Amino acid sequence: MKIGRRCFLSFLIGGAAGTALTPLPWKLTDDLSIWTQTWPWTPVPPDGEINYVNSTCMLCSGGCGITVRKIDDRAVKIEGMKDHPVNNGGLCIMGLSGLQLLYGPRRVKEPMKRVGERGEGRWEKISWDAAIAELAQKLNTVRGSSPESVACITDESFGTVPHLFKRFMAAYGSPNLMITPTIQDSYEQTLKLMQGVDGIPGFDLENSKFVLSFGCGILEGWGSSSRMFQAHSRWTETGGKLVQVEPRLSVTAAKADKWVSLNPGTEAVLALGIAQVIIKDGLYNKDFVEKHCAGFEDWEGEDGKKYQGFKNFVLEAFTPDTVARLTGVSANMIQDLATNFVGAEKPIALAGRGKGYTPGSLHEFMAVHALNALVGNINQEGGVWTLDRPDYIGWGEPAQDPVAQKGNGTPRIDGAGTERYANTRSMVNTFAEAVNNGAAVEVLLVSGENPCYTLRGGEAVKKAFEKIPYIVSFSPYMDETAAGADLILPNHTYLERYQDVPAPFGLPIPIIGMTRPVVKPQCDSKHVGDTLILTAKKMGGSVRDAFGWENYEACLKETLGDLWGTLESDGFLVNADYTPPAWDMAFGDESKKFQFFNESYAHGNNKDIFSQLRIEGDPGAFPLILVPAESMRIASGPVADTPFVMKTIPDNVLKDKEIFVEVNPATAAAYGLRDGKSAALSTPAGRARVRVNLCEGIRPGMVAMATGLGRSANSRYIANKGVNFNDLIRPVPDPISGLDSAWGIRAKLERA
Amino acid sequence: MDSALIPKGVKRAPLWQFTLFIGIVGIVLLWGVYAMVLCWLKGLNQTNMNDAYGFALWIWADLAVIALGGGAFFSGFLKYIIGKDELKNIINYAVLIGFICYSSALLILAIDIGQPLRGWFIFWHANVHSMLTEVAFCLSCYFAVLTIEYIPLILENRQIDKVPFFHNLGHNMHHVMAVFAATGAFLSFFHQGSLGGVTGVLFGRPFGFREGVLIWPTTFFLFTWSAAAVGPCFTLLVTKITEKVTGKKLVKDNVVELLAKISGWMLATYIIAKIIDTWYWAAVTAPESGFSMMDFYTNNPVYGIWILVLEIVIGGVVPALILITDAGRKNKTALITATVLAVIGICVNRWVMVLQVLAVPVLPFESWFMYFPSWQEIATTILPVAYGIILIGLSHRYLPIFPQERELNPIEES
Amino acid sequence: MKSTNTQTKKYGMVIDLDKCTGCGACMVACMAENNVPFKENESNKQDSITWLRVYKMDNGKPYPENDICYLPRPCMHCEGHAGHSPCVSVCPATATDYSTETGIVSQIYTRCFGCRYCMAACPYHVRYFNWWDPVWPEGMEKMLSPNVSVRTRGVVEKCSFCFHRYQLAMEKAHYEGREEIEEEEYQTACCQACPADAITFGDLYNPKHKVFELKQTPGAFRLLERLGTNPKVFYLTSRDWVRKQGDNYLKNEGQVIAKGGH
Amino acid sequence: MSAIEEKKAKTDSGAGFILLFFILGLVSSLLTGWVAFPKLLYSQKSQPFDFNHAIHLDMVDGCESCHFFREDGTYAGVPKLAQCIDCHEEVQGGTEDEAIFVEEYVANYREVPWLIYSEQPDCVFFSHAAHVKSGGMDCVTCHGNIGTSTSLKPYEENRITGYSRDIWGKNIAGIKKNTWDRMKMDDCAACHRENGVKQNSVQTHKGACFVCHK
Amino acid sequence: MFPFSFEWIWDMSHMVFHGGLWYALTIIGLGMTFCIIKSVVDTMQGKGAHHDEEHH
Repeated sequence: MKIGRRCFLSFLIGGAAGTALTPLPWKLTDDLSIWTQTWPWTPVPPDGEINYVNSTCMLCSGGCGITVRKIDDRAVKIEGMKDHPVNNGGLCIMGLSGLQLLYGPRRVKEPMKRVGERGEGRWEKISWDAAIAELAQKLNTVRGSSPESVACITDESFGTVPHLFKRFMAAYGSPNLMITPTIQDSYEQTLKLMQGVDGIPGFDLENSKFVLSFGCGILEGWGSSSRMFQAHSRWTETGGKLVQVEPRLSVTAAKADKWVSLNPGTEAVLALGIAQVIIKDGLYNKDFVEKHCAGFEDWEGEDGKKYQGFKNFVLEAFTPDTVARLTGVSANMIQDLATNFVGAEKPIALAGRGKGYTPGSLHEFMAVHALNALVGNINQEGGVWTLDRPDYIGWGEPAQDPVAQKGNGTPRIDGAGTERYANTRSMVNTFAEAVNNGAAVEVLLVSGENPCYTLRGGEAVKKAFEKIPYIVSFSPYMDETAAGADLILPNHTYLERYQDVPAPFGLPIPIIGMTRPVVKPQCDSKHVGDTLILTAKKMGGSVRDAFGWENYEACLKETLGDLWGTLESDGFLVNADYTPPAWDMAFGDESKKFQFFNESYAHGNNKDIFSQLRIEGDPGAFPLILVPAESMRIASGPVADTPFVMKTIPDNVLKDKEIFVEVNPATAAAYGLRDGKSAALSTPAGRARVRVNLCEGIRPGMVAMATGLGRSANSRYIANKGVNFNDLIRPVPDPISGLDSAWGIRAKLERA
Repeated sequence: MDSALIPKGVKRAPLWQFTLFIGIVGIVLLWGVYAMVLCWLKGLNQTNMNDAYGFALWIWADLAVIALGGGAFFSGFLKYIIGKDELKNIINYAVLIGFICYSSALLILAIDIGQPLRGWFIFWHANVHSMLTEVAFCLSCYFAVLTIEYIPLILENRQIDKVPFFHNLGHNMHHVMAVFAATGAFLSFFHQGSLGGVTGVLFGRPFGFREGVLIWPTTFFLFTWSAAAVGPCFTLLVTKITEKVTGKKLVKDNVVELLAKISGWMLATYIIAKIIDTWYWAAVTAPESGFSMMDFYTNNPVYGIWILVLEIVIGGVVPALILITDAGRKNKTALITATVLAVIGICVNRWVMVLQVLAVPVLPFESWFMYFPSWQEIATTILPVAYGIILIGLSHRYLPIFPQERELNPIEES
Repeated sequence: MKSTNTQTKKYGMVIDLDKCTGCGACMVACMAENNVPFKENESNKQDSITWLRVYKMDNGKPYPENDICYLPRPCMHCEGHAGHSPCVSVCPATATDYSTETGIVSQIYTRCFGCRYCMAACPYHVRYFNWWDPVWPEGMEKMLSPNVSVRTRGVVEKCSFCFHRYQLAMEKAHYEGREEIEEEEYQTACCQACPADAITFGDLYNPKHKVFELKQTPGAFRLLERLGTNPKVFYLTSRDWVRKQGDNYLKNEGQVIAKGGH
Repeated sequence: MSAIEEKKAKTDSGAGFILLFFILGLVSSLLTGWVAFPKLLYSQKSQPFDFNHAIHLDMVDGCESCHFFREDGTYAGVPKLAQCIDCHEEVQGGTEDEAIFVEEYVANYREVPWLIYSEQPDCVFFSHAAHVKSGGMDCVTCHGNIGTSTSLKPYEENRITGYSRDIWGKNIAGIKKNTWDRMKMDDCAACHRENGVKQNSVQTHKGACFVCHK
Repeated sequence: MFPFSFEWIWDMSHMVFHGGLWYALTIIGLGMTFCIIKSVVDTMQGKGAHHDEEHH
């Protein structure tokens, strides 16, 4: 017994000594040490050859050039394309994180058909053949009775894909194609009304020396954000000045050389007040105004009526005192603004609020544009230019069979293009109301848009979409509209497809960008162009005949013709030497003049011309005014923030799932609201629970809420966080354009 | 039932009572162990620490228990080096308390690091310029010393002592204990100091940064000093609590008063040094980086300047005054009050030197950082307390911790 | 074997706060470049890994005098005294180091064991701890770059001035038989992405690099210079209040003297 | 007396036994550590098919013909299918390996999942250009005489770390006879030290971390 | 910690730091070795076997 124990001990000691003389303990220690440094569950990205693909970003209408870095066939990073005429190497926060859309969990991975209740999230995967057959059959059925009850909402105006939709709808026989309007539409109408031009605006901001911005989100994403940032940086280098007129200290206001806070909604009044000073002091560009303008002085119309010209109208009605009272901007300040604006070399006045998603008030655009005319900065260096619409799509009208003719002859459900809104192409803002009022929409096609999120009106929008029996989404992402659709035919993302991207907003030079497949499709998706062509072919008849192309790529190549080569090799095609037409050639109509006023819109004809903008809500019940707070860090369009971008949202904008509203401490004190505490925000359109962010950078009496949050779909990184601003506001039609001009809504904020 | 294990000549509570006591404390211990396992398996997201509070409750607990465990090294130093032989009557307990404190500190450190399995890198890949390296080395070495000091106590258990080898080992270890104690004192000086150095060297944190002597900031010396001062206080406090719980007098008053006196003078000198240091820091060091002293104590939503008053006056000056006066030491209530205040003072000091250092905004456009520990942090911080109580219970029951116990509590033979 | 030592450089940044719009492109460019993880809720900024963070500064004045300014804050790559930046000397396991060749403070994730002492040491909060294991939703691990190691739970990470880009640029230089690289060959992801061109990056020692001149712009300042951290990120601004918020001053110190420094 | 003798005898025989058991323990642990351990530690994996470097080297102009640098200076490493396909569109010669290659991989345009003997952990940045172009080192220094080998050795994967055995080296004790026997951090560091390469760490006065780490 | 680890350098700070460390470790190690060996020897010599019962 005793020996046994001792022997065992001895054995152990021998074993320990022996082990110490082997590499075992040391090697094991080393290996375990390595094991603890490279846990097997941590991904190791495979290495490979670095290669780059040039393409064009399609996440907004900015048209920025991108260079995608790939490792073998994996895309690992998106960067701005160097020397690209739009963004010159820079890229915005969303563009930089586009790969999270490509590879992210919000993708719709294959065609899907709803099986559960709408929005329940139960889907049946179906094949492309079956999906297209189903859509074709559905469309053919509806076509038999009322083709005009098929509506389509899409996002862009130019380029082959929107033209395919236009063609499809025309051949099918429905006038109800709605292209989501933006400030571009308001600018186009301004150019039409004041310059008689059917064109698109360009702003030569890089060369401007004094920018008077009426609430434009120049640094919040206005057109191509990168381009605007670079222009701003150039101003700081070359002594260019930026004046921001806005009731809230937005980023643009903060970076501006001067922030002019005013009573919300009085931007047009201020613009005319400035015009008044300019005219009164005789500071305007007499050469331009006298030779190339009409409607400045009083005139007698062909109908024999006396019309008051812009000059006297402004001189009488917009004296500094009046304007100061209405806007809350001091008369001295108005005087200064006018003097500085006129005194500056190459001044420019800009309208189009925030990111430009809301078309805005046409009066405001015109009042602001009148300032440009007063200094003669039309089609001049550093001024507002006009460009032709892109014209490379020469397909001709599709043949229409009688059904199509009949359908196309019916009036649009949104009221666009009627006598009242003759210059307006489409008014998505009235869509929900129209449907709720009984307009028949049997099928709704949605491409590139996300109306269930972006349309304003809250409950009304929800109700309208519930009424539509059949919704088809072409979205590559499970966005709010796709989530509530009956059929999803997922498009490729912009990193997997070819598409032409012409005419980015605001660029003063004509450019066509090319989006191309950077990687092969990651999901079982199909180019929306191909889906349309295949559906048309499946439908047969005249619809099929309108789509002779084999597929979208063939269509694109054929359409672009000679341009294809350059686009394929460079990624874009630009006319860098473009100069806009000189003054004597610049203006359309018979007069060939810039028209401050004309007979269709002059004081007397439009009673409320250039007055303070309307706002919805009763001031008694809703003492405050809610306005959007837009930010580069929250995408507020159809596509929601990526996970990376979500990381950049400050914690006094979004905390956990709660959204904050900016309130001036003085206002907060008056309503007993404290910093960080919960509050109930209500407007005539809806109500929401929010938290209070006391902020000195907002005018008392106002509430600002971030846009782009409150998404119900997409991925868990964004869904159900915050409140959708669009649910708290309702569209207010502009009296001239009919487009949404709601810049804010009356609101009430109570302690919760 | 376990009477064979209980030292001769002393009376112990019935086993059921003892088991119940251990059982109740054991539940708390298990709660702590559960939290600890959670932290190890799921990671430090179980805590409420964050990027602003990389150090929080745990590091405070570490610093505090090590300061409080300072009684072991300082009593050892006094007994073995200075030759205060009376202290042999309390040194065992001081060693036990020290052992508990240091083992707890090491355990908490093992939970507190993000990759516990790589923890040994601190030794292997040591960066000798880092105060934390110094802490790690000295702490683990001194823990080894404490273990060596604790082993002979265990060996004195009646049953273990029967084994000749263990008897001899205990005997021999007693013989060379002075060498170990000296080494322990040497190590303790450095690790107590380097714990002070941990924040003192942070020149990016003006609240904690102190200018230095040689390579060490003043906090280095203040920490050692304060640990030497308050460690014995804590030993006394725990002794008094043990006496209260067991209902027996365990250490003679002259021993207690001697230790209290030394402790008092240490505390008095420490607090003078601390006041001078604070004054110099407020007048010279902090203003050089653009801070006035009040910058560190205003805008704080909870305690403001009062924390400084609590630390220095209530937790320093007051107990020092009590302990250096004969009357104060003789008065039981005053003595206990003084030890409690001194313990609070040192804990507040360690709190301030960890958490306020991180809470104070350094970038002018930042504001105070707030933090409240998660239950997992609290549970793992209470875990050592439960563990300490259990170890004290077991040691007291089965080991002759208090040499004077038999004399002070003679059992009347029936 | 030939020696391949290059000349001593000191990489740094000059950030023009007048140009910076706080758009956040630099933050996201950095995340995408450096395999930074993300999680469902990133609204607690104290546990959200953002190597480069854009701070919002406020002049503290009431409406309408209120003004804000954005300040991008990468790692300052402090030189401290002779390379002893606040964080480098405190790391117990030598997981962070300062290179005298590039002036870059490195962080080795496989060495770090997560004691977070460096985070306590850094007054700029540039160091981030991985409180969670990084998880990429299925498919998204495809966008991970092989040039930057993926980190695990429990380690500290921070901006490296995109050091892997230096490595790649040097690799190309070696291949082409050069010992040195040109300014444009090594640019950080944030600098490259900045749509406002507010960030300039280069060798602060090299007179041919843009940063050399820019850092001497009158009024250029660095954050918390008085602490002796000797950071390598310079800021330009035309607004006095911004410059003043770059450091701490006693109330009676009066007018701030702007320092150029180098 | 007898008792003492008895005790002595007992101790003697005890001592013998004790020694025996000591030796037993010693020998068995030595065998475990030197023989069984390496076998247990590594799992043997075979390459998809065998490859004859020698034959190829005869036909091409040096290692860089196949293991080439890309234009951006990065190193392409093991050739991709595209490089092989020119010659191997059709089966060349009669080996079974050739048949596997052509039929399974070339015909299906599938990349060959070669196991890389010298693959370093993810935290390592290694620039071939710096070593080969600037440093003037030859392939053999680190990779040994693989170029003249006629077949591929089995790939041994460390069961704990998942890395190739070549990183630690064939010798389980870590004894290094040739420069290419081991490729651990200390080996890189030693060579860098000897040659004075980028010894610019403030902390260690040796190679800075970011020279070889990413 | 050891001269063969990468971080080790032969400079003053390392010498002082590790000098102190190894000094302490040596004393602890030697002390314990001494105690154990002496106890083994004592035990073999039959010390400590019976004297205890009334020793305490």
